[in-house]
Amino acid sequence: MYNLDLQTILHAFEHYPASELELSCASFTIKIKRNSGENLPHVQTAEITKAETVEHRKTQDTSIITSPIVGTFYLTPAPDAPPHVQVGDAVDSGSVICTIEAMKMMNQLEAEYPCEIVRVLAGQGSMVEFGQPLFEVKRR
Amino acid sequence: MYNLDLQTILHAFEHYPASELELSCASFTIKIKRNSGENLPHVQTAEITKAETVEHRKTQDTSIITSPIVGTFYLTPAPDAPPHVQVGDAVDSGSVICTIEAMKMMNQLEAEYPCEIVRVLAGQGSMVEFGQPLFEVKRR
Amino acid sequence: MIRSLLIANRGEIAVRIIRTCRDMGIRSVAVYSTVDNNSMHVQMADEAVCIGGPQSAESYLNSKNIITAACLKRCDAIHPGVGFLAENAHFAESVEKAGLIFVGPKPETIALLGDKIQAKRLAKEAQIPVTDGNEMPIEGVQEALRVAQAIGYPVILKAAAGGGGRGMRIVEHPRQMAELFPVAVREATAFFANGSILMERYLTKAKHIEVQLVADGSGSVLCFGERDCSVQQRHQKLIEESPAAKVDRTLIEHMVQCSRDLFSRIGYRGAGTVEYLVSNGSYYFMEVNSRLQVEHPVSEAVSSSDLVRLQLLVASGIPLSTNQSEILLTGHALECRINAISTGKITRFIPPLGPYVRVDTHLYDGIEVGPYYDHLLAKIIVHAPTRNQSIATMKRALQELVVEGLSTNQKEQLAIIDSPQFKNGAFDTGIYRQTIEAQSCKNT
Amino acid sequence: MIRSLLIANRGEIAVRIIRTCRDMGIRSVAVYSTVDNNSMHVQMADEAVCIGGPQSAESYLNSKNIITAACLKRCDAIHPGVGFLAENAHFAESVEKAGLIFVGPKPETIALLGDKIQAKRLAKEAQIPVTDGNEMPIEGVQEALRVAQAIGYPVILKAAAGGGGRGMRIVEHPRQMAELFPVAVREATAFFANGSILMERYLTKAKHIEVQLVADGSGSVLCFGERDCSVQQRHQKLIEESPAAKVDRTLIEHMVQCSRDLFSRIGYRGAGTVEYLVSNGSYYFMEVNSRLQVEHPVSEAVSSSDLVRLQLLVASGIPLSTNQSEILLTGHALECRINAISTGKITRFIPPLGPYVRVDTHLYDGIEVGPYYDHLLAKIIVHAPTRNQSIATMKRALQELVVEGLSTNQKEQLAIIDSPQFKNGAFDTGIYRQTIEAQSCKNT
Repeated sequence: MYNLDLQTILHAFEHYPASELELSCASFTIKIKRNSGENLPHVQTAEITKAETVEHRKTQDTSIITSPIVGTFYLTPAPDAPPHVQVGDAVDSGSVICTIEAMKMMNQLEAEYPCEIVRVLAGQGSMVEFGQPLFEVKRR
Repeated sequence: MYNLDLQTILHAFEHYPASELELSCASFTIKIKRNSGENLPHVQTAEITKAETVEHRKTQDTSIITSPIVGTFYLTPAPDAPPHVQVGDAVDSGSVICTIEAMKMMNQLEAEYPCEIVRVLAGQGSMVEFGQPLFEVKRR
Repeated sequence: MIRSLLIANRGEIAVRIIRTCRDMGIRSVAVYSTVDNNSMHVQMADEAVCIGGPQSAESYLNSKNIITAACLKRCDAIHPGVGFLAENAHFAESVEKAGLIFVGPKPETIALLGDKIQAKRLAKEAQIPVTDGNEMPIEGVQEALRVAQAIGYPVILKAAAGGGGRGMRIVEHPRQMAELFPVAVREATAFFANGSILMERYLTKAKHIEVQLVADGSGSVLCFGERDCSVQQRHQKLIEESPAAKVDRTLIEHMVQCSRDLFSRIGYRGAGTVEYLVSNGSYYFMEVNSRLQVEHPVSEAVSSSDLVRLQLLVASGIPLSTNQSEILLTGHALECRINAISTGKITRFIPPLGPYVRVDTHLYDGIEVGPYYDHLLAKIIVHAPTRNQSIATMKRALQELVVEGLSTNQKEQLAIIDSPQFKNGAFDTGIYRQTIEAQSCKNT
Repeated sequence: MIRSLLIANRGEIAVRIIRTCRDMGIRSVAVYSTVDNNSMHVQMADEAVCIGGPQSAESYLNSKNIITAACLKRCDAIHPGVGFLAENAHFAESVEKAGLIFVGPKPETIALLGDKIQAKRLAKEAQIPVTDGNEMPIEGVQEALRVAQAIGYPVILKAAAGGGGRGMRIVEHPRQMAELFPVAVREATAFFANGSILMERYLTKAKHIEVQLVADGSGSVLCFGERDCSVQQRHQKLIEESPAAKVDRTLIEHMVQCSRDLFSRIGYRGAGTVEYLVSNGSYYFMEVNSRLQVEHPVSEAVSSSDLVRLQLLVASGIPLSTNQSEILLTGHALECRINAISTGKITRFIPPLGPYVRVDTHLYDGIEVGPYYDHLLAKIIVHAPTRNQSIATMKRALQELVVEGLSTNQKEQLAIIDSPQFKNGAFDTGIYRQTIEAQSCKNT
């Protein structure tokens, strides 16, 4: 949870189909509900997590997006759903790029800056630890 | 006891007023007696020891004579006697330069080569250990 | 039986737990923060998971990442070590909810004993002498003054939810109350998110004596002797010993009996310690530490046992197979904590070795000791036939120890061990002030 | 009481003796050869004296320089350690003649027990079972054949004046005698300046069991348990344990009683060991080691005592104040000897630490291990409640140990400790061959 402000969170929530959002970090806790009946399957609660960018394993002009938590890495939001992103995709700041499951909670990881996915570094369904490289990206 | 041969020992014994000599080392034991009634006071048995020369603490063109045994260092052969050598003395190879007492035995140390005494490095009556510098000398 | 254990801690205690895992053939999984990636516990464990950044809140207190790591690494249990989450009932509960074994007491036991006012009430019910004090949280300075008047000065203010010397204030005179009471409330709120304050009579000439127990939660409560932990600097223990010196053995036996009764009464499970103050031939209940303690090797030495092993057996649901009569306490043991008093990179570390000496540490040449965590570098434990021999051996060990690259309290520890006050044995919790601080004053 | 002690040895045993000196407040004086000037024992002792060149004969066997150093350094006693001059009656006598205390048995005791034929005769007189063999030195091959015929093959030839496996030859068939007997005589002459040869029946399936004693020479003989030293490579001990596994306790009690009787009978003073072979439910006297042994920490561990301390007390003329009934033997102890199998400079040394582990060593980063002396680098001793736990802890310790810069037998030790034969406990002196040599054959 790095440098998240209220506007960023509300903005993200607005652009994402979740009906409720609860977010806790060392300095604050926030709960947001949408006034509509829509619900996401397979997700009990959603946490929006901004990826920390570590200059790690980077080649030439690419950057590495690492995991901010310990969990199971999924490229897809749900078993049968299409992947959040694919190699070659251009993603905007705030776009969800993967899901990391931890303690039965699905945590959606957002891109912190506009970028293009160059490589996926973690395997679908594999365990990832804190700081583990997930994506190699090229800043746009 | 370094590189002692019988001739060296007999030669040394001849030039020294001891009446008996008993010498033991790893490779041999030798006992010599002189057929005369003369006796040295304060010396029960005498051992002739050839000094090992270690290039140690030497300044410019001087050499160091070190102690080949553990014992008490004496410049004099007996309490009231004049010293074996003094600074400035020129000594010949085989000349006795000091006495080292060990287990009530007086061991006379001989110069291994002709030299001049530059400095005495051990104190009268002080303990010396194996390899301890005793004299700084200048080879002649 | 536990087959795979996640150790939710770092430093010497993580290393120490991994050693017992190896002895028992249990797979060990370490967790670490990004600054600990070269730590000894990471190197020694069978596997290791990075759980967050340097700040404890991000890593060693990050229960979610820890529990997720345990689940994903297919562990069946989590050992919290000492400190961090070891006495956190909420964490223990989360661990159990995730289907894992928490190596420690039941969450409700931790919660119960974590509240000092409740714990004291419990002790009173079990007929254990307690110091005079309030039974309900004190509301404001006026009530504090009234209670203190009834108890008699000096009094000590403690965070009801706290421990480890934080939030404690000694009030010697009513005129200090208006200033110190709000400070205690503020500190208690800041550290423990709970401003409840407990007030007790402050015993000035007291020894800190604690009783080491292990219970299986199904009837068996074993005692591994007592420890005297009176050598403290600002309520932080520095030296511990067993058996206690210059304390009446009958008194100790009573304390042991009280402690065992208390644990039986609450169905305690796991390793735990009951802490007392001993003053003027009487003892007073202080608190229960519902976890392993830093100084546990002292009791391991005198009882020739491995308390972590027992923790793991009990946590696996295996009842204690030993009888109290089989626990032979022999000789005398001492522990000195070697603390860092600066940060730095260890350039040379040589532990003391040889007869009677045990060392628990995570140090090695080249490791960086940073500012983020506990300053404990090593524990030196000696066990010899008599107290005098223990002291002599500890002195030898402290003289042998080499820690270069940062400053430690090694010399201070040597000064205490070698002081007439310590050797005499009749010291109280003022000994640090009497030996070290008095010395520093003289030197300046 | 001894106040200043010269230690006439080097390596781990010198370090170990210095540690006890420190514990007892005794000033220690080390001696060293020119290649040992950076040795740990030199650094740890209060003072140190260089006594000669690298060859043992010039330094550690140079009794004159050693005794002179002791006199000039105002020592009142000399501890010979193990090896070098430890079992040299002539040295002990010279020490006493110089007015110093020799920390060991009386010179005449050492001389008596140093002659294996005499020692065996003594054992027989004390009703201790001995293996069949000659009672007089054997003169030539013909007599050897005749004696062997009477005893029955296989037989073992030993130097009557020797020890440490040197000069030993096993003769399995008469046709080997003509070749092996002269070899034994030659080796005995070379090593011990005494060509007398002792012949005994060679027990093929035997355990090497020894009894550790300390006597004060004035009536008190204490036993510190037995040790099983059957894990040997070419008659050199590698692993020792106490108590012995899979040996009838009644048999052990008999051996202990015999040993104590023997020591009483000869008025033994100091620490000493009676060695036996145990085969087929019977025990046979082998020899007495009239000195401290390398493996003494095993007995220290199970008896929670310091045998060097007792040596120094007894040598000071202080009668043993302990009764046999006060020596409680607890748990199980193991020792592994870590030997160098090449020379080199130690680039990295990390001793195993933690619960149940003791390490005796003279290693440190940067020290040179040369070709001149004994190849013993470190002894790892563990003491745990049960044999299984000891084995597990030893395995852990061997895995933790790091010695870089030269080759050691660490992996070999681990292989033995971890072998089914060792774990089972019912092994004999053939175990090294069965585990290691068999393994090497398989691998090639």
